[in-house]
Amino acid sequence: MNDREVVIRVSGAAGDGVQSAGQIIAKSFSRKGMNVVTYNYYQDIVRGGTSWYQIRASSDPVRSQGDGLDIVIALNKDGVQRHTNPDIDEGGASPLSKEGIVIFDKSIQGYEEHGQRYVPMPLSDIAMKYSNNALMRNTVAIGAAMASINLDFETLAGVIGDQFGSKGKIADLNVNAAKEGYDYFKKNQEPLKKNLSFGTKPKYLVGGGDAIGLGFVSGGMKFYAGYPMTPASSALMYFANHASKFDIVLKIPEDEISAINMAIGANYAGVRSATGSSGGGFSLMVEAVGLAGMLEVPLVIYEAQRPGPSTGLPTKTEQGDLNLVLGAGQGDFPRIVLAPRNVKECFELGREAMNLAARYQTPVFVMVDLYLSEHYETVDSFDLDFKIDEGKIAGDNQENFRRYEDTEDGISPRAFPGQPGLMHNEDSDEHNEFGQVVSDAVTDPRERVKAMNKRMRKMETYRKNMPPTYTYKFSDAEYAVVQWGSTAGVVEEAVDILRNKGIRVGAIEVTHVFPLNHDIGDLVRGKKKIIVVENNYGGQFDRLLRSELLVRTEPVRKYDGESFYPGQLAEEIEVVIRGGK
Amino acid sequence: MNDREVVIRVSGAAGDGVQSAGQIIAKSFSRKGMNVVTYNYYQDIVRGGTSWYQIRASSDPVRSQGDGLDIVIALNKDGVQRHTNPDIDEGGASPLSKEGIVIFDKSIQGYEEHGQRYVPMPLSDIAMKYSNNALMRNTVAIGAAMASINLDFETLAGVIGDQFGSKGKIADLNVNAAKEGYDYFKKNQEPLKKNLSFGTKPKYLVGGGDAIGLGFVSGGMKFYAGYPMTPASSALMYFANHASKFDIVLKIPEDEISAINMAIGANYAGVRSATGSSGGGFSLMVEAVGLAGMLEVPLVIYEAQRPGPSTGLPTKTEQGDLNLVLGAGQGDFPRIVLAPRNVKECFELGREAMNLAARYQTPVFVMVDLYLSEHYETVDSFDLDFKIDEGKIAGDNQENFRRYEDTEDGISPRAFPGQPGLMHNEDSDEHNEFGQVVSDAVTDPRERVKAMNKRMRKMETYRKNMPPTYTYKFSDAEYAVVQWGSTAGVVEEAVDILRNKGIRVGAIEVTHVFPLNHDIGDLVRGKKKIIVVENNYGGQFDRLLRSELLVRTEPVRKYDGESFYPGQLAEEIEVVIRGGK
Amino acid sequence: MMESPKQIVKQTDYQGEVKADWCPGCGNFAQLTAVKMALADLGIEPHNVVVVSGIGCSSNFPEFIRAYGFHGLHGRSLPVASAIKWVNPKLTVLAYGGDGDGFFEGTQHFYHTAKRNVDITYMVSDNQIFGLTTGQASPTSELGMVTKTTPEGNIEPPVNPLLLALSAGATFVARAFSGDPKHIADITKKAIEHRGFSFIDVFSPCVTFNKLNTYDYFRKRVYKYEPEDPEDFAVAYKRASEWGDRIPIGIFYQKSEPTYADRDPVLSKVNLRESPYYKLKEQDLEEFL
Amino acid sequence: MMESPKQIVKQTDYQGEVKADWCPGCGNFAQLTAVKMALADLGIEPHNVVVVSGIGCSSNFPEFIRAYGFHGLHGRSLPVASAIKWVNPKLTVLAYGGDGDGFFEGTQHFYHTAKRNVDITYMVSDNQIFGLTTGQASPTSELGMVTKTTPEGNIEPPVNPLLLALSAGATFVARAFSGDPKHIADITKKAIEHRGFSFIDVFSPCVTFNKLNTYDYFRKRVYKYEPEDPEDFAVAYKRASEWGDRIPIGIFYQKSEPTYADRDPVLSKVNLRESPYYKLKEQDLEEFL
Ligand SMILES: Cc1ncc(C[n+]2csc(CCOP(=O)(O)OP(=O)(O)O)c2C)c(N)n1
Ligand SMILES: Cc1ncc(C[n+]2csc(CCOP(=O)(O)OP(=O)(O)O)c2C)c(N)n1
Ligand code: SF4
Ligand code: SF4
Ligand SMILES: [Mg+2]
Ligand SMILES: [Mg+2]
Repeated sequence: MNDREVVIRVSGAAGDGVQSAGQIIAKSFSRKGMNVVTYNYYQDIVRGGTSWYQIRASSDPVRSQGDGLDIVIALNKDGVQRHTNPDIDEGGASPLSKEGIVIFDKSIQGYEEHGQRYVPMPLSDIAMKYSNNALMRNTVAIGAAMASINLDFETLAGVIGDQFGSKGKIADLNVNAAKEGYDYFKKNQEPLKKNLSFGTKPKYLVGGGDAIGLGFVSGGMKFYAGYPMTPASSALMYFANHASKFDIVLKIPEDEISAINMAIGANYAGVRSATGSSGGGFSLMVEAVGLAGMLEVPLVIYEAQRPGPSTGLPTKTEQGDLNLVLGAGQGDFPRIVLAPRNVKECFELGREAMNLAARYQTPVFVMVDLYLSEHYETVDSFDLDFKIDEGKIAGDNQENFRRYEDTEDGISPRAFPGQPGLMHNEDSDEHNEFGQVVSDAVTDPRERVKAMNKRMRKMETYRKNMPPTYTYKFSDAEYAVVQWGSTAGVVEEAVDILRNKGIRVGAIEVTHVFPLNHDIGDLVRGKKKIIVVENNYGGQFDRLLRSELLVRTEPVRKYDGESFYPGQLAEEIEVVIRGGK
Repeated sequence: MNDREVVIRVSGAAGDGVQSAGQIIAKSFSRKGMNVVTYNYYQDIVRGGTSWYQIRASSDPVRSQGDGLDIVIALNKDGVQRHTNPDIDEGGASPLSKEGIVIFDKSIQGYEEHGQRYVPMPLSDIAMKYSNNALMRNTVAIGAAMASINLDFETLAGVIGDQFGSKGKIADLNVNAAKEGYDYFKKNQEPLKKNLSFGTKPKYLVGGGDAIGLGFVSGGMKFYAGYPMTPASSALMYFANHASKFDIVLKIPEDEISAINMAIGANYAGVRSATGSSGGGFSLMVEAVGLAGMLEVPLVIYEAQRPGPSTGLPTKTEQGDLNLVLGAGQGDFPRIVLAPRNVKECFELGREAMNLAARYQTPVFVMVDLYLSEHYETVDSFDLDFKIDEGKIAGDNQENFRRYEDTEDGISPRAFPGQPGLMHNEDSDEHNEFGQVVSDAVTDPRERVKAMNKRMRKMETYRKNMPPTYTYKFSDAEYAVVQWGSTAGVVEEAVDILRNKGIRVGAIEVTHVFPLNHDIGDLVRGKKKIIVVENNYGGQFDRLLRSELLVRTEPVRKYDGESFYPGQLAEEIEVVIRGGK
Repeated sequence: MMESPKQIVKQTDYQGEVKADWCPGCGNFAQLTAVKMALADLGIEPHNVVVVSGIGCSSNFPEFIRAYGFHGLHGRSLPVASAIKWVNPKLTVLAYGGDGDGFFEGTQHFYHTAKRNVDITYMVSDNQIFGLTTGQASPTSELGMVTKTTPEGNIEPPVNPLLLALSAGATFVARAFSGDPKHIADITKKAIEHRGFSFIDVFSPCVTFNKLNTYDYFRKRVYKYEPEDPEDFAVAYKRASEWGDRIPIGIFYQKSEPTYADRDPVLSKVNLRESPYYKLKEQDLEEFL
Repeated sequence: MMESPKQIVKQTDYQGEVKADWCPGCGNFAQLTAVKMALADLGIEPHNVVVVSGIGCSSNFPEFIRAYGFHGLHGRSLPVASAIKWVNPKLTVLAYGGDGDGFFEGTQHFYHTAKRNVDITYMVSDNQIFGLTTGQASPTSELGMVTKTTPEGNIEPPVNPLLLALSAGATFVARAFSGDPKHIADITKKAIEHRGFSFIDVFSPCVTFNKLNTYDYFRKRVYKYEPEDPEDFAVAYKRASEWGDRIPIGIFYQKSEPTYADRDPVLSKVNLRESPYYKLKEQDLEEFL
């Protein structure tokens, strides 16, 4: 048990308010200046089933949901048993630690005990004093949990007040219920042996989807068209709730095909716009990705992965859409794929994507997964300054305007409807520099080759401007762990664990997934092993890496729908290093 | 000039009847037992532009449209100039050979001459004797061309008769017009110096699309759902014209999404069915590919490539959809990709695909390109015997029927609606052996892993049963040329050219594209260079090969919309071998 | 009309292994019950029934009934259902799904399947919301309705599914309400017996996310309607346009027309599921000579 | 109504660089002429016009007119056109395409765009065939028609595009015929002036692949129709259903309704093309504290 941090898990059925309870707890910590990461384990069902929400809060930086579990709030008997059992298998999540406590209603009985501290409480009784149903028992339990780690009640009361703020009296009732839980625990139980240091400056607690939303807006996006699909909807919700405030437009049309074509239309007309979905919905956008590529219309696509194939596990996490994204659209055309590593980077790469799309006039993907898009992290600050790069734009009134001018860098000047004297046609058929179609009467194989070369040249220009690849504890590493996107935090923590055991391992963290930065070839050179960590079955990134680098790699993969956990991952990496499996 | 073969090109605008003229010529040769390959160069326009149709006919086997050109039938002035000019660039096609002849109407004047034999003829005058428009001039010109190589007129008359057969009198008029052209040439011109030997047994002249159609039907297909798209439509037309004859159904629904879902529905209900399209239309099917993978419903998908991105060059050829096909559908699931090398193999792999789909209960792609699907080749014979493999099917009335039984080979028994006592649900959500969803209440990460492993295990079973990879002149080869699909013929002819120059090169011909047969790794071992020939820009197959084999490869690519030509290709391979580029 | 003699089939024969896990009170329970009742009453055996669905709360239906089930893609139940019926006309094919599924993502299939008069029954659980994705506006959400995605009120005019079906050429158009499972069952029986495309739009309250269109909302408004002449298109169209304080439910329109399979030269005479494979003969190659 | 004062614009200002390469006699030529006439008459300058199309012979239209053109994907012109208009309402946006494009692949967008009353004009070149792909049956091909894909006659009942538009809620519904470009131009002018979704279905003979629905076929049948009350939906619906020896052309229905942008809180007040980028402030992050 790390006494500088606390891990709390709220467990119950869908509809029990597990998630909102978890968020109150998380926010209580972020307001106290702690570093927080949350984890959401839930099912594709609106009522019932088993779900839980975990909050890891630390006085030190944290980069994943972590190992360890100090407090369980169990809203039903299943929760009491499930999380205290050391043989638990929830996809790698830790069972309650020996010194941990489990808080639950005293009516729950007949569970097996496993040696931790069981704290039955009159949760429902207290709740019923303030409400005519038992749902408020969560609040009571939260009060108790906060008491167990000596978080001051005022902070909690503030968060509860804000959460139920709009409802006035309801807020007060909840605060009072929480207070009773708080006091009950103080009176009847010993606090946990923790050495948490609370800060004074509150931190931002931000979800991955929110950060994408913030990033896109900061990058100049004014129009977003999307059709709801988990886990891409968290960003969509951000736009829904801020459209009027920011004077931006969210359009939810009849389907994803319409959504992407709308986003292309808006971009064509000179308004930065984006679309997004998860794999199933994105599948329907595949044809139009190629359209944007051919017309050289900027297009940012937010792709939030969940486990497939097909509907798969709609509320679980996986990195299984890379093949889909890399293969989207017939023929070859430039595309850029970014994969943020954490919430803050969702913001940074989200807005960078907007500029890249404008600069290179081609589809730019921002790939996350359910883990990243639906979890919350604390962020100290956001750099709100950003320079919008409009890319090449033509001045009005040009004779013989060449929309697809065959330039050295492959990038040609854009012109927007409404600009006088630049009328031209943008065509999904192959075309010459003027945008005239070369697939009909004037066909000429040489024109085709010229057009292809021009478009693809943009990727060479981009490659020259790519930022160097991130590494972690890499300078003296004998073993290279390569990861992409959201697994960075857990990989870094696994590297720390292995380093503590004296194993010289370091990480390569790929945020700019496609095209791959050639510097990775230099980085891996001479390493004893190259271990590629992926949250999928097939090693989709691994395949890309191998085809580019022509090096042998060793896979570490997970495809049970849950994220990696640092301890589990460190073990698996160690097995590979020791030559096992 | 190879005197055992003749190459004829008919050139004109769209609407001039270029293609039907070409087909009459081709059939005249196939009836004479010659080996024929045709090539179709045309635009995405219904009237006008420049198009031509080439027929290569040989007394020896031929495997591509070949190099060389002996006879041009030019229906307009552009045709006369274009094909006699030695600086022609039609994507690799040869200009008229020095000894060649160009036949055209005498009204065409003012063309530049390049030393070949120019044969102006009263084509239109003769035509107007038999028809009230000049379109019949093609027939007159065909007569002349056939006379120039001493093909007996009866054969030609037979073909013309059949072509216009349904129209009775029209057939006679055409035969007479052809005869005048034939006689005119005989009387006024020397024949070409050829040494053709005609056979006695007529050969089949079959288009790639027809062969796919025949193959699917022979493989048990009873239902095809597709939406027209070049170049996938040639197969669709075969079904349209034979539905009633074979008691099969062609359904053209509102879009490609409907088409693939219909094909899946029919397969689910126990009727072998397929769908097909080109890249743009197939893009819309991407989501449902994963559905078939998840439900383990057999599904044959015919994917006929044309140059992208987007609408691209609708009437040209390219092998640019491999990334799309390999990436189709989120998540990982089993898929099989076959790529026939020639018309006969369209038949053989087409029906094999039907069995594979049934056996492995997963999507099986048959990938061709415009070149293959729209050109014609002679075929000596078809082996019509074929054993339909139904795969694993459950017997009626089983207690606790496990549709997704976790078997050793990964293949589980199917059951069809109407079978008593096997009711079950097939679900796009992740499910257990009974087909019950594990993404809701009963979620369990271990069930997920089990289900993924079971499905993917089918690919291991398949790998064990894959046929060995084809090679050509390989045993003593120092250099390996690797190709996939329709380029096999031209690659073999290029290998022959290089062998004649003493270069020890051989070919690896990949028909079973995904998963790749591991035997390729053994084949390329120790070769001085591995040269990958692809009709695309990006080297899509090359990427797959490299990621599997981790070997350096050298690309030879063409992406001007036209096929490779053997001489051109041999040159490019030689440059690579000599270390150039 | 069904040709086979009625079997004795009990409603419990349709009892699925998996318990329906919709929210307590969800409208879908009524439809599940009603469909079982109708199928049992008609004496159709479970192994001859296929239920095809899309994605949504409602679309989980096939998991909860003992029959052949196909739980496919959002919006795509109808092409699947059509093909199943075409290749094996002995089967009773029911497509089931949500308003988002049918009138957003699947509008195109809905229109064309109705136009083709495919002999299947299509029932929509119309809760005027996206349920499964937790409460976004749907194509039938009312103007001004506040949902997760429309915090300032919905601005998309709602689809009227009956009008859409009618103008597409559906030959059986009905509406029902989850508050009255028996009535749904009656309509469903007639829909299944109808030869051709039958469409039933069911007001199915989503007790969790739609606080506007509740059981109460509908109880106050719906009344049973039976047209004098079910073939009178103009009357049906007018009645289907009624909305507000009084909302009719019942069978609005029914007409006998040839089905798609009736018009198809092969489907009209061959059961593809039972027909032999076609064996290619040398003569079939003659056209290439 | 257009607000800006009329410019002097000549039809030749719309003369494109690329000569239209449709087959001689193709119906599309008439529409090209008519659209140029209408735009010039309305005094709209070419740089303020966007023509969006799908894929098909008809969809090659934007190549042949001097304006901003967007030649996109088969069936997808309307979402593109909608977004262009929304983000820059100063533009005149015309969507143009074929019957396959609009009533097969794009049915769903057609229905929902009409329902939303997006302020664009949608003209369909309805030749009752797939032209570009050389003669397959289209959604408006008549029952029994022999085409490449229907050697035994078409068995899909044809779409009636006017009925579909009407039932979707289109606020301007018209029909014209390529035999009378002046009439098309008149209707097009009114359609462009109409605030809301205007739909014009044009009988546009495909001289190459449709030997049934020829100029003659229509010359014998069409007659000009003008409703007494263009807002009378029932009459419009009835007239639009007429088919056979006498086929009406003209504006069947026109009604003033708020457009989609009128109802949207942002679009109704902001021109996104001209609005400044939103600059995030520290206060915008407060919700995360
Ligand atoms: C192609 C695709 N897009 C989006 C989704 C996400 N999704 C799942 S259910 C649903 C809507 C559910 O609403 P409805 O169809 O009305 O069904 P209900 O849950 O209300 O019964 C959506 C958008 C998906 N699964 N697939
Ligand atoms: C997604 C997709 N499916 C199919 C096609 C092939 N295709 C091109 S045009 C066309 C139909 C043309 O018919 P229509 O829309 O009526 O236009 P017309 O040529 O008659 O003007 C088709 C099916 C395509 N380009 N894209
Ligand atoms: S969310 Fe609504 S539709 Fe879904 S199960 Fe619950 S009540 Fe039914
Ligand atoms: S094929 Fe038909 S629609 Fe196409 S250009 Fe020719 S006449 Fe016009
Ligand atoms: Mg719904
Ligand atoms: Mg058409």
